[in-house]
Amino acid sequence: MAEKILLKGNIALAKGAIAAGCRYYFGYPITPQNDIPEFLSGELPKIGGTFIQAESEIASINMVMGASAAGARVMTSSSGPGISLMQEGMSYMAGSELPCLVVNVMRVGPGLGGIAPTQGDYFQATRGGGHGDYFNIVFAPASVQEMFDLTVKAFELADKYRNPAMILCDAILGQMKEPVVLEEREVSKPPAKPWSLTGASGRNPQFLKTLYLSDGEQEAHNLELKNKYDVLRKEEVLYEEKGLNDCEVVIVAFGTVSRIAKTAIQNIKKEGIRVGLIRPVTLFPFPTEIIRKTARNIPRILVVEMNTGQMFEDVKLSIENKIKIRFYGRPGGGIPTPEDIMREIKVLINEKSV
Amino acid sequence: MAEKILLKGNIALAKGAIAAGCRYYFGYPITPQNDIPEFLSGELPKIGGTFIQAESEIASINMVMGASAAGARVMTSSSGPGISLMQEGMSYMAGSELPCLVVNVMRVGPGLGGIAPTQGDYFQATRGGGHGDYFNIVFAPASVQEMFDLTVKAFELADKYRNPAMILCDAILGQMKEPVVLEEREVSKPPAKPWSLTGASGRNPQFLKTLYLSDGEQEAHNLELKNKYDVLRKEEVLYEEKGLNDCEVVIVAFGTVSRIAKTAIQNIKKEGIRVGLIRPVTLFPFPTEIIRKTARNIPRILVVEMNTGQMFEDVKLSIENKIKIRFYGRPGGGIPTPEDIMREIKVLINEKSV
Amino acid sequence: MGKIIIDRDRCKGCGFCIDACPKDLIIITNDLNIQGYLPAKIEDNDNCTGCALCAEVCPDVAIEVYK
Amino acid sequence: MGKIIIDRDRCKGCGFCIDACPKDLIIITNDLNIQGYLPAKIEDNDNCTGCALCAEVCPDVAIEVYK
Amino acid sequence: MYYDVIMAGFGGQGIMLMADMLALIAMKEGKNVTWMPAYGVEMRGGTANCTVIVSSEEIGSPVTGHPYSAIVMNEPSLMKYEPMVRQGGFLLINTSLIDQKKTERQDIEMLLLPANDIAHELGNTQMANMVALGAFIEKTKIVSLDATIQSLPEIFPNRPPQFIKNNTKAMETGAEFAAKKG
Amino acid sequence: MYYDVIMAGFGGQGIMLMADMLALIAMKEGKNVTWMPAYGVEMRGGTANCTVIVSSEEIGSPVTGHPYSAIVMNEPSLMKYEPMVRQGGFLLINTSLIDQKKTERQDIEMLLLPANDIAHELGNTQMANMVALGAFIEKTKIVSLDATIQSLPEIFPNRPPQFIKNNTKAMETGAEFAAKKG
Amino acid sequence: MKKVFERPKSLVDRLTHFCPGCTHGTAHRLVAEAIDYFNVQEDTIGVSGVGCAVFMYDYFAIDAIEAPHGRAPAVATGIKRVHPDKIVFTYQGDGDLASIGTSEIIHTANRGENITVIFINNTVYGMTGGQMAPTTLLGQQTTTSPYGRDPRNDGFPIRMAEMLATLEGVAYSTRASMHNAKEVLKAKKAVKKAFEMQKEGLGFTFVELLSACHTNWRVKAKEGQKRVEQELIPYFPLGVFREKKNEHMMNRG
Amino acid sequence: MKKVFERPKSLVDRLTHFCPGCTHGTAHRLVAEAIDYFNVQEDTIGVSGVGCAVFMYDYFAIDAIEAPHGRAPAVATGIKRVHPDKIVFTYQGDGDLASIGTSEIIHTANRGENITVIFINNTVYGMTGGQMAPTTLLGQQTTTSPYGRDPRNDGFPIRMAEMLATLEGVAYSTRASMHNAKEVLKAKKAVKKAFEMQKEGLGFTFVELLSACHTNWRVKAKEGQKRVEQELIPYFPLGVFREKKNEHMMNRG
Ligand SMILES: Cc1ncc(C[n+]2csc(CCOP(=O)(O)OP(=O)(O)O)c2C)c(N)n1
Ligand SMILES: Cc1ncc(C[n+]2csc(CCOP(=O)(O)OP(=O)(O)O)c2C)c(N)n1
Ligand code: SF4
Ligand code: SF4
Ligand code: SF4
Ligand code: SF4
Ligand code: SF4
Ligand code: SF4
Ligand SMILES: [Mg+2]
Ligand SMILES: [Mg+2]
Repeated sequence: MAEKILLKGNIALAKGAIAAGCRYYFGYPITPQNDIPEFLSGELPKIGGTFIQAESEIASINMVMGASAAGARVMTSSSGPGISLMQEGMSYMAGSELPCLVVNVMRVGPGLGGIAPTQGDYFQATRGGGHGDYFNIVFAPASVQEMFDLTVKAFELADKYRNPAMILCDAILGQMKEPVVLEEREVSKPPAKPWSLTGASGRNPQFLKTLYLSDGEQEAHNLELKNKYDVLRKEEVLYEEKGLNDCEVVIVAFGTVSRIAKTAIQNIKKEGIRVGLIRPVTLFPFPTEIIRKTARNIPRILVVEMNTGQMFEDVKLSIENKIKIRFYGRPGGGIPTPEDIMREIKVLINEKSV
Repeated sequence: MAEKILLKGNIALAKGAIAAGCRYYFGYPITPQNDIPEFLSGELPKIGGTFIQAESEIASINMVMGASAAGARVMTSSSGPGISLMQEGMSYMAGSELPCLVVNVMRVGPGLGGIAPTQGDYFQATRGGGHGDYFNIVFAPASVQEMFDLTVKAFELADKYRNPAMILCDAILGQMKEPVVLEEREVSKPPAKPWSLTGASGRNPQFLKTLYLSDGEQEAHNLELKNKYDVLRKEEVLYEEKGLNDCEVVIVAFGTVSRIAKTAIQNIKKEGIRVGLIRPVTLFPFPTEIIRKTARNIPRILVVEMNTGQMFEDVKLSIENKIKIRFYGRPGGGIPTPEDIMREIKVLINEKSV
Repeated sequence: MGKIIIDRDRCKGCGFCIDACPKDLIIITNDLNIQGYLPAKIEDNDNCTGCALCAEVCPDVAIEVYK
Repeated sequence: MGKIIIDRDRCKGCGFCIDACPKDLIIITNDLNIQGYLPAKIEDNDNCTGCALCAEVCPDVAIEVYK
Repeated sequence: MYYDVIMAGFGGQGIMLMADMLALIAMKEGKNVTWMPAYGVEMRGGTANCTVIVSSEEIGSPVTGHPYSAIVMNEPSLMKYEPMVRQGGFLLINTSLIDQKKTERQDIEMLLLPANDIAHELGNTQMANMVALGAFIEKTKIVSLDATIQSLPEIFPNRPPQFIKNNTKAMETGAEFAAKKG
Repeated sequence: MYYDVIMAGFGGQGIMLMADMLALIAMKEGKNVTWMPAYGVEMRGGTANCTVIVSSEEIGSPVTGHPYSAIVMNEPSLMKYEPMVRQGGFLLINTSLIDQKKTERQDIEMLLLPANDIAHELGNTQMANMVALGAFIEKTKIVSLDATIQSLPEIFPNRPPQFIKNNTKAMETGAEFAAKKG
Repeated sequence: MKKVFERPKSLVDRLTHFCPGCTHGTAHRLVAEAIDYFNVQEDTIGVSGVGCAVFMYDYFAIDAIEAPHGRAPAVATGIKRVHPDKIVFTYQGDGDLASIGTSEIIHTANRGENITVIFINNTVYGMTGGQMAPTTLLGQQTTTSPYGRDPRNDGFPIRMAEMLATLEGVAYSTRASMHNAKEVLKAKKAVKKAFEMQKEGLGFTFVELLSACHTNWRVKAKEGQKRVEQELIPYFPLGVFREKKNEHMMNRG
Repeated sequence: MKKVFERPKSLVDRLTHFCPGCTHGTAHRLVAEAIDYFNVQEDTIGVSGVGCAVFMYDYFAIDAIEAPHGRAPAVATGIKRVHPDKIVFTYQGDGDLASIGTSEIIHTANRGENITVIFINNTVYGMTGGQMAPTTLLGQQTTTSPYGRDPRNDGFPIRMAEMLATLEGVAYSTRASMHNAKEVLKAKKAVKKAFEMQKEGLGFTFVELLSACHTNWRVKAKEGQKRVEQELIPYFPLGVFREKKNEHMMNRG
């Protein structure tokens, strides 16, 4: 196993992109993710790649669209407002089934907002903030190591399913340093992309579009997309679970919050209260199954987020039986402390059962 | 009561805006809603209003932001791709609590898509397609009359709650003609807007922003917004119900689909099957209460949409007890026929009970 | 010495070729083609010089020219 | 005959005023102000002409000029 | 009472106007109506069609897969809509532009109307749509023919009396033709 | 084993570097570590702070409301972080820039270290951070002081030997001071 | 006799959806002829804007992609950076390029992206029903300027070829017309020139083609051609506004 | 003696967050002086772009709004159309105005919106940490052009004042600097001129102010001022590029 190095989350993510064979970056600066373009602007030229600081996020996502159509592994990164501006482009890419990686190191919203840690863009990421029936593949790292690993994974799944992938994380994960192992493994070269635009030499011309006019054509296309999303739901769910088989409460949390929850779980154990954890690693597809199963055995679920209750809906949609479920959230850059979470656990336990 | 006239949905909506005292329109052309700007470009100048064809949807929503900040009732209208481009601006307006009306006459998505009737933008409209924790007030008309009435209502609620409002409808409602009564009632003049920017004469200067930096300020702001949304959920839910107290199945559908459902309900009655209907008129706030209550008494709910299942989630989130719930949807411009719906009703009835 | 062939079913009857022809050799016919337009036709090919000006202005690339 | 007053706590010590003064009347002091900067001060006001060039270049509007 | 009709033809044939008039009169007669055109890209290629529904009840779906009736003014429209008309329904065919041999249905009533020829005799093929509308109303009685004719002046406010006269004549002639055919 | 510390001071005082070194050495010694700076706008106004957590277990929260210890290099930092240190915790105060009368807690251990003055005597106030780090490590033993000093060359690859020497001296002097104070 | 004029082979042999007399058809042919001339049919990638020419991919026998409205230059940039050896061009209307796509066209030109942009200026939004465009002439009535374009409310018609000519990254910027045979022949030369310069890697090349949208101008096809000559050209003069071997841009990485 | 120079009253009496020697502070003062000069403090509405000057509303004693990054001209358009009698201005940086906001600034100028735009050109993205801007000089190193701006990849520095001067709707377009007292006084005149023309309803007025961001240039404050003089001005010449009573634009609606 390769040796550990101490890296900032944003840099680990950028190194993950390079490890995944991504050689094209198009983006527009925005805090708190500027380490990514700044690092890549120095690295990509060295390895024959291309770094362009686009004139806007809209140009960025459309350059990404072009490079993806041309068959390349390509990425952009931004934060809240910039991601909102990319929604038209992301909808087009989903519609023409073009793979790419879009990174959202969240800032506080709505509006300009500050850069304190937050998770307010969950809906936008998982419900397709753009128009139409589509989904992004969304990953939620919770450590600097995962900033690297999941970036590689995101490129692989994006290509496998010809679908935009997204890394959704809060500013803490982008800014903090942790030991990381940059896996040596021979990263899967991008697969062949017979659909890509390379000039129609030795084959028939082909095109990429999202406008279908003949009867039923568009509906058929949408149903194909839906099938793809259903396969993703079956095949690609990732999550971490902890202490589920012996606890009275289960916490569901993602990203940085899941780590704060772990501290809370450790501390409250000393008081004799056993709490389990489910951490969604993919937000779409969402780990519905494990939550459904767990809810059958454990009578209480506490959902904690740095927003006013977004993933909370997916958790509720996952649960079929009647149990006690509670939400605790802090929006606008407020960070739940382990003490906050311990308090909420107790409140939940003391609720008279339903 | 004033006499009926035969009007196109888009025109009725535009007349509704004028009736509501809206004198400012900023927008960018896109089918299938061009009747709106085309009509207003002729009418507004006549009544001292301003019509500007903006250079883009982004410019449109930001001009709307300016006019709203200046205290005016103001609107824009567009469709799928254009609405996606407005997401940053809409997030800013929600964040700085600026009222406005945004009309989305949907087209097929993801991507450019055709202009066949569809409801694929439900998530975007109700989950705040932009970044951050916020919601739009969303109305779903189902007749040309409602294209007029709900437009007036939308302006009133937008001002009352200092929040962006949206009309979400499919192309059929925009293109069809029906008899309409243009209510004579004295439309509520826009309320006083002491917060608006008029030049700081005779008062302290004031500003509108979304960036809060001092400790806890932003979190407090977000919690205030949440309170506002909770009030909306309590006070402003609108829906239509039909035959709920005597039926074996209830259909939940909005917009044009709700009308097709009515035809299906009429036809299937002849076969002795009694079916009720709940039609959400506000999509946010969503009529959770009536659906929850109904589910306690009626064992089966069928949700029909022109998408792959978006409002379906809100219906499921509304229901607390275990009943049979089924979804039927046609995305990509496919229109469910009354026959389709009758078939689905029967399938649902014949499902062995849970 | 030249000649042209107008594809009557591709022609949309805009008449640009008529104005373009320095020798006024082209006219509009009056039976609809499959597209529902009244197509152009060459009246006498004998005087055609094959200058191809008609073809250059045809938006529908309905004219072939020989020389 | 003029004079200037430099608000030492608003001053950020950029030194622009020093270069701007045609009479070289301004210098940087060396005890930190509340902002943590080393502020400028006028050395002798007697030779100040009140030309206000120092004030014109002050990014922090820390200088008042009298004449 | 519930009745739906799809009217279809070339762009220039005044289909929307026919539909508009029918819907307008029905509304004036206190009925509920919907008028639903094919719009947008479908219009490219120059065919136009419009669905009109007239009902004494609230109207549900404004679109219809199996109308009681259809008016087809050109051949492409015949191809598309003849199969849709429901059993026992009614199909008005503009035989001036449609080869009646092309029709197939036995289970519906058909009116073979040489609308353009009649209009031509009346001095202007442009009025073929009025001829057809007259015949259609006579046949179906969804609205009153007289009422329709009465309202011509208000439908065409700034047109000369002669124009109104001609169109009146066109509708009447169409109606007579339909009446004769019984 | 779990230990967390918040280091804070002015922009120019090399706070991030101290934190970086501590985290790096702890990592080399096989510990889990997190290094979490205050970033972005908070940095405007010229104060810097960084939280370092060292643990033999997986580290949960990288942020901490009640650290075991804090190093405050200037007065604003004292104001902000003294109250946070948990009971029985440890606070290292740079008395060169902080008036010790301003301290309030009785329930924590304090080390009053004139870091800048010591560094000044050693010839360069810039090294105050190294003096403080040396003292902090000596006091807390989270990592080995020797190991830290050993790794100076690799932490400052392209700096002259003299520089390494000076910094070594600075850390050692800081450590000695802390040791004396017991 | 031998054929002296025939359909270029990179232009698909099918009917178009364009209105009778729409010079979008002519422009398509000119581009196809250039592709054939340089024999790059198998090395060319087209990017269509959204407008009446959105269906470009149905008419050209080359690889192509439909870009979001106005973003074709950004999409083309992405493609060209991945395939610097391919010929990449965009085909955009005035709404697409001069309105919603302003930012993309200006910065793509300024970066000197080595692509060719074919710009069809017909002074209206054709596809969506003839709304006002940035290029609409003063006083011109459209569906969104029913009283005629008024500079006090709507601003002035923008001359894109001239504006882009002020940018360093631009190798070639020209305006031609297609309203008669003589001008079509000049337009053909301009398009070829642009493709040739792209092949040489000289940077951004831009060809504005004046075109009639008689359908939305509400005139007969021939009327439209006259209007181009009598009303458009006086405001949008024909000619080359920039042609420059930009040393900076040559032999890139 | 009487006061001959003091803080303008429409400039709030508080410390700014700007770095020492940042001429954003100077620019703020010049705008405030113009507001005081025309005595329109109670009739002025400011629109801040997003950049180091986003906190404008904290420093000016006037009504103000924070626009999304790059959209200030559109927001200002909305305000001005509702309050044609108020003075409306935007204050934007080069990333805000010349990059993401390109489309808005060009079309607002072209519409001849009767507003004033104050444009701070410091050749970098100051607020976000010194990334490359459209105005960054060739060869200039920034955090996203670590090897220096290379025209073959990054394009060329854009001269906004010149580009906007080509648009009919523009009444006034000028470039000034703030690197010494002499230039500050000229800049002051330019800002006043712009506000004056807006008051007269002449249309769009634009003042570009060269400014140092020595923090991100990584030099001392005084160094920064020298750089402006020695490196910026040669590429961004000072002067008036357009000043025109545009009859078209007078006495509107
Ligand atoms: C984001 C977005 N906004 C608006 C539209 C609607 N739209 C399609 S084409 C078009 C303009 C077409 O005009 P032009 O670019 O001049 O092309 P033309 O049809 O005139 O050749 C518009 C506004 C869209 N498809 N996407
Ligand atoms: C949509 C969006 N993209 C990016 C950003 C991040 N951002 C904030 S300010 C800025 C640029 C600031 O540079 P400039 O406009 O030149 O102002 P300066 O700080 O240099 O005065 C950027 C990219 C944002 N806030 N919103
Ligand atoms: S080739 Fe020349 S001469 Fe012959 S028909 Fe065409 S234009 Fe006329
Ligand atoms: S130019 Fe072409 S399309 Fe037009 S009439 Fe002649 S042949 Fe027909
Ligand atoms: S007013 Fe003039 S003379 Fe006096 S200090 Fe300032 S610059 Fe010097
Ligand atoms: S110019 Fe102003 S801020 Fe700078 S040193 Fe002089 S007084 Fe201080
Ligand atoms: S609408 Fe105009 S641009 Fe479009 S095809 Fe017809 S004539 Fe050409
Ligand atoms: S970063 Fe640059 S622009 Fe921003 S305040 Fe500092 S010097 Fe001024
Ligand atoms: Mg056009
Ligand atoms: Mg800048």
